[in-house]
Amino acid sequence: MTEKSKKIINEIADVIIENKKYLTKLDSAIGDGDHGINMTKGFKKVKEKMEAKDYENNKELIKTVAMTLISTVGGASGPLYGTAFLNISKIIPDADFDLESIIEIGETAVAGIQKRGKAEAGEKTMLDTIIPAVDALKESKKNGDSVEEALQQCKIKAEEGMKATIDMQATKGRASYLGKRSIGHQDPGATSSYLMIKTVVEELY
Amino acid sequence: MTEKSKKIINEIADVIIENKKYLTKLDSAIGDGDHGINMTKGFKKVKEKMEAKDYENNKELIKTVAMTLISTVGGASGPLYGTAFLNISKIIPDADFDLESIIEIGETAVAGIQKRGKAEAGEKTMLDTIIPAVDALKESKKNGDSVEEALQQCKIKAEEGMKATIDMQATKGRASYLGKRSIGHQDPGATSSYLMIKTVVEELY
Amino acid sequence: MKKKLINNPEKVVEEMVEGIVMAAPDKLEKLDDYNIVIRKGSPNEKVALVSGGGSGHEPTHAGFVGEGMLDGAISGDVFTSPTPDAVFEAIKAVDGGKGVLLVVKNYTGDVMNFEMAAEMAEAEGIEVDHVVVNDDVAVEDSLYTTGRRGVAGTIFVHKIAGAKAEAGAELPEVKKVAEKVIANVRTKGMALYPCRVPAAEESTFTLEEDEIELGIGIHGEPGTERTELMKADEIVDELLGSVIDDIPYEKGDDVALMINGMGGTPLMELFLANRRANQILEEKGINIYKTFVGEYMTSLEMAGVSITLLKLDDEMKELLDAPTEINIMK
Amino acid sequence: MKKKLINNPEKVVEEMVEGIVMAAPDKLEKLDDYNIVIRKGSPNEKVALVSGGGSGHEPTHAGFVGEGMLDGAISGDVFTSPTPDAVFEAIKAVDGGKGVLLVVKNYTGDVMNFEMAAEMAEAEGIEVDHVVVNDDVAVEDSLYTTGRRGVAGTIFVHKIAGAKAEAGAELPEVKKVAEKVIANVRTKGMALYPCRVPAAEESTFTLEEDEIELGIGIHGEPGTERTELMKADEIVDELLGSVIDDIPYEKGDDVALMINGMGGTPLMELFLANRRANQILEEKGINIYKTFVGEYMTSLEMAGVSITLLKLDDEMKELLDAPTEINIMK
Ligand SMILES: Nc1ncnc2c1ncn2[C@@H]1O[C@H](COP(=O)(O)OP(=O)(O)O)[C@@H](O)[C@H]1O
Ligand SMILES: Nc1ncnc2c1ncn2[C@@H]1O[C@H](COP(=O)(O)OP(=O)(O)O)[C@@H](O)[C@H]1O
Ligand SMILES: [Mg+2]
Ligand SMILES: [Mg+2]
Ligand SMILES: [Mg+2]
Ligand SMILES: [Mg+2]
Repeated sequence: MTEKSKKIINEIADVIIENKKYLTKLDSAIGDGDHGINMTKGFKKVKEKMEAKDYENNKELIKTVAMTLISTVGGASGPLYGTAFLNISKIIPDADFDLESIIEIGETAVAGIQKRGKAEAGEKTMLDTIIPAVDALKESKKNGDSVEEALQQCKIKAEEGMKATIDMQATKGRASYLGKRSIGHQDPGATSSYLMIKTVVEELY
Repeated sequence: MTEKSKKIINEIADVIIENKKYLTKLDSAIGDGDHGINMTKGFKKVKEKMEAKDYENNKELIKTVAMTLISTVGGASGPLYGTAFLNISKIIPDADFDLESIIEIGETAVAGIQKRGKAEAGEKTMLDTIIPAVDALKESKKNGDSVEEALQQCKIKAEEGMKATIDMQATKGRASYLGKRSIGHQDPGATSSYLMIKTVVEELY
Repeated sequence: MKKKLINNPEKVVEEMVEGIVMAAPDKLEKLDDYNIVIRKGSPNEKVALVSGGGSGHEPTHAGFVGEGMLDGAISGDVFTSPTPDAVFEAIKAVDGGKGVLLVVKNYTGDVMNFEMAAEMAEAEGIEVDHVVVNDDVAVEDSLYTTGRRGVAGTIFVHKIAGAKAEAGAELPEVKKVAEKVIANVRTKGMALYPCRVPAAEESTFTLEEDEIELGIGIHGEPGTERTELMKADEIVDELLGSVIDDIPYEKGDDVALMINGMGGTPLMELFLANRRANQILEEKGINIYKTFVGEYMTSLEMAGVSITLLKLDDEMKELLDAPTEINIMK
Repeated sequence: MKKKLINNPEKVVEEMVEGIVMAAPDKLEKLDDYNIVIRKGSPNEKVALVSGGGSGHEPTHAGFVGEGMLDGAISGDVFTSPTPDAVFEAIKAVDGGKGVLLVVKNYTGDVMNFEMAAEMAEAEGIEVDHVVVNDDVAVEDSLYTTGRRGVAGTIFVHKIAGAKAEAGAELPEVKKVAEKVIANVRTKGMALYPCRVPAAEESTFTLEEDEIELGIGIHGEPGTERTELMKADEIVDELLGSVIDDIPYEKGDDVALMINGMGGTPLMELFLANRRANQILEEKGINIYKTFVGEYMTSLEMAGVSITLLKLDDEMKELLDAPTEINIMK
């Protein structure tokens, strides 16, 4: 499985790097204009690290991703995504992912982000992409959908969640300083989260 | 005579004030962009002073002009024009000006400017307007021209002198720091001098 | 794309930190592989003070490392919180066994990264505590938000807690006086012109030739309100008015006043602002104990000003006046 | 029209001088009706040091009035030499009977106005002498021109001659050491962006987004050469190279180094420049005795930097290190 995971992480990294300017532009509107820069720095380093070394299992791989993000990204997104990956590394299976393990991955990621950042849904953050995405997976499971269907729904809800941040007023993160002026702009962290989820989904099915 | 002199000074002041922006713009190209501002400040004060008080004679009037310029204009032009007027105040007659006294006024002005500023003709300064203007008066006297003709020539030569500063490289004043880059611009001090001479000539004949 | 006097946007922080240490090689040291400045000869036998955050706020924080103020400062990327491992390195380098106080400005990123570093340090048996500075009155304070930003008031925390630590106080006492400063310090700022982060192509916001931004932070982010260009006195009335009304500062209070330039503001304009601030405080009967005019907490080349008041008691006065190696805080 | 934090272009200097004195009311005083700052309690029984020039160079000159440096400073209109009567007032206010040394920057206007003031003072029996600072290597020096401009090197004259006067030296000795500084100090500067004089609508020059101006003065005037935007290190190579070659400064020399911001340059960029300057001096074997990084001789909000070297002997070292009230020269 590690090769497959490595490929997914590599794809995520490439998508983030490709969207450096876009993410930075979003962050300029309601933040400090560095989200794309921060994330790119982190994922470039992740790619470097992965190239230099082989990993025994997913756990080890994802832990490296986590530590690399924590020690290179900085800002708010560094510890948040870092903690999310760190949590994931603790529970990620080495076998093929079934829907259950995918849900567990999502839930532990959310838990990590919330432990660090103390935010809820609706505060105009990355959580507004990730929480609906995980909820969609759980809904699919309840409905007995296939993994493919579940992932498809997950991606759709992630995108909807990301877009829903446009109309929100930020109450967490740097955008919250703008008060009402934060309304009308899509959250950069919600956008990078969507890009990651979309990539994972497209790689998995 | 004092009323007539007062009127001339008033006219000079108005012309300088009207040309504030023009002189400043010239000074921006090769200096520090304040010549119009400096001169306007000085001549506004001169007008104020003249309104507030009657003067017994030309000497007293011109001395006031000199001291006012010295204590309000600042920069290079303040002491230069101030000293010029101070010198003039020492010799100005109270009767009507004949050609001889006009020449004396011009010569003593030049002497004052040169004493203070230690410049010669050809260094791209106010002297490049004033010296040719005084020379024209002397030439006219030698030729036996009328005062009107002499003044007319004086104005023409002043204008030519001013325009000739365009092609000069400055070796005195702030413009000299530009070296060759000072070439191609008309000197602001030469321009204010021309404006003054032109005004005097137009008032006298 | 605004011009800058730099070599490579990716190297600005590293090269800057090198330049800071080279300016005072007898007093400062850079940690290898990290953009961290510590006092030469660290650790000292005293509570150590560590601060840091994104770069671009110079002289904050590295410029305040020295006797009587900070022991170490971590410079993150421009306007980006440093990472926990870097903060951890700084903690290890200055801890002299009496514990370390982290002075953190209230930004989600800073708070999280410093907290993670503190967890790492504690895991290694180092005593660490932290305070969070949140002096910016422009931001509404509420339990349901991230609260107020930490801005120029941070300098007073560095100075006063630094003096306390230098005097031999224990970690809880140093923390206590730091929190007293935080409780009594308030700031509001404005911008005439924004700034550009070296790695970005454009400024984070743009202003028309007759617009200013009120309630700005220090990371190039837009402020809380955009208004017409006003006269300096009106701007000071607005900024200082909000600050005074906040605590509120009252007749008879003794205060330290800081007129802080955002990086691109000429000193002439800061002194002009100081004049009006003095007039207002005199009118209100608030006594200025000490005035600081200059650049303390900047935002790269942003043009603008922030005004800070710190209400002083006897302890804070004594610590504010205590000797320090940092010239601009003398 | 560039925005400014001012009230009224015609009042900026007056209001600024008021703001300067209000920032240190226990140490400074403003002369009524004049934009002149003197030490509180002047005159003192010592040779008095007076300097001045156009405003817009803050902290120069008024910011250097204090024990160990100037006794009085006259602030002319922005970039415009003060008038002789104002200089004369300053001389009278600080003369304590041991004479007054005028430190004049080499500009036609300054030289003439200060000379006229000296004539006035001498006519009243005050002993006055003057020195003319001309440290700007950008300008060609020649008997047939006005010579070089006085720029940031002036601060070292203030510091060293100020310390000499404070030590009780007589006027000729103070003048002598001032002249020694002048003989050993050189500067060159550059601009990334010009500045706008408050009373003017436009900047004195404009630069494209990929152009810089080398060899600028401090009055917003264009420099001696316009080039492409270069990297910081290349710019420092160019500026410091010209400075070093001028005297020349040689292997084994001890120097003071000043990296001076023009007003709108973030400290980050100055430290970056300091890094490169250190590298160059080390390569050449020139020893840096003391470094000054910050804003000393500015040009309103101009963005850019100037680099100054002063070659030191033992006397100058001692006087440079002598105590002074002026924080940024400690
Ligand atoms: N408390 C929080 N919980 C979850 N996400 C957050 C929180 N604070 C900020 N974020 C996310 O972080 C993003 C900004 O990241 P980034 O720009 O890299 O950091 P910084 O704000 O420090 O510059 C925001 O768009 C938001 O989605
Ligand atoms: N040494 C000098 N002799 C004669 N005129 C001079 C001299 N130096 C400067 N000037 C004149 O002064 C003018 C500049 O005046 P102004 O701009 O008011 O002063 P500053 O140069 O101090 O800003 C120049 O255009 C030049 O004509
Ligand atoms: Mg950001
Ligand atoms: Mg001029
Ligand atoms: Mg950031
Ligand atoms: Mg001038």
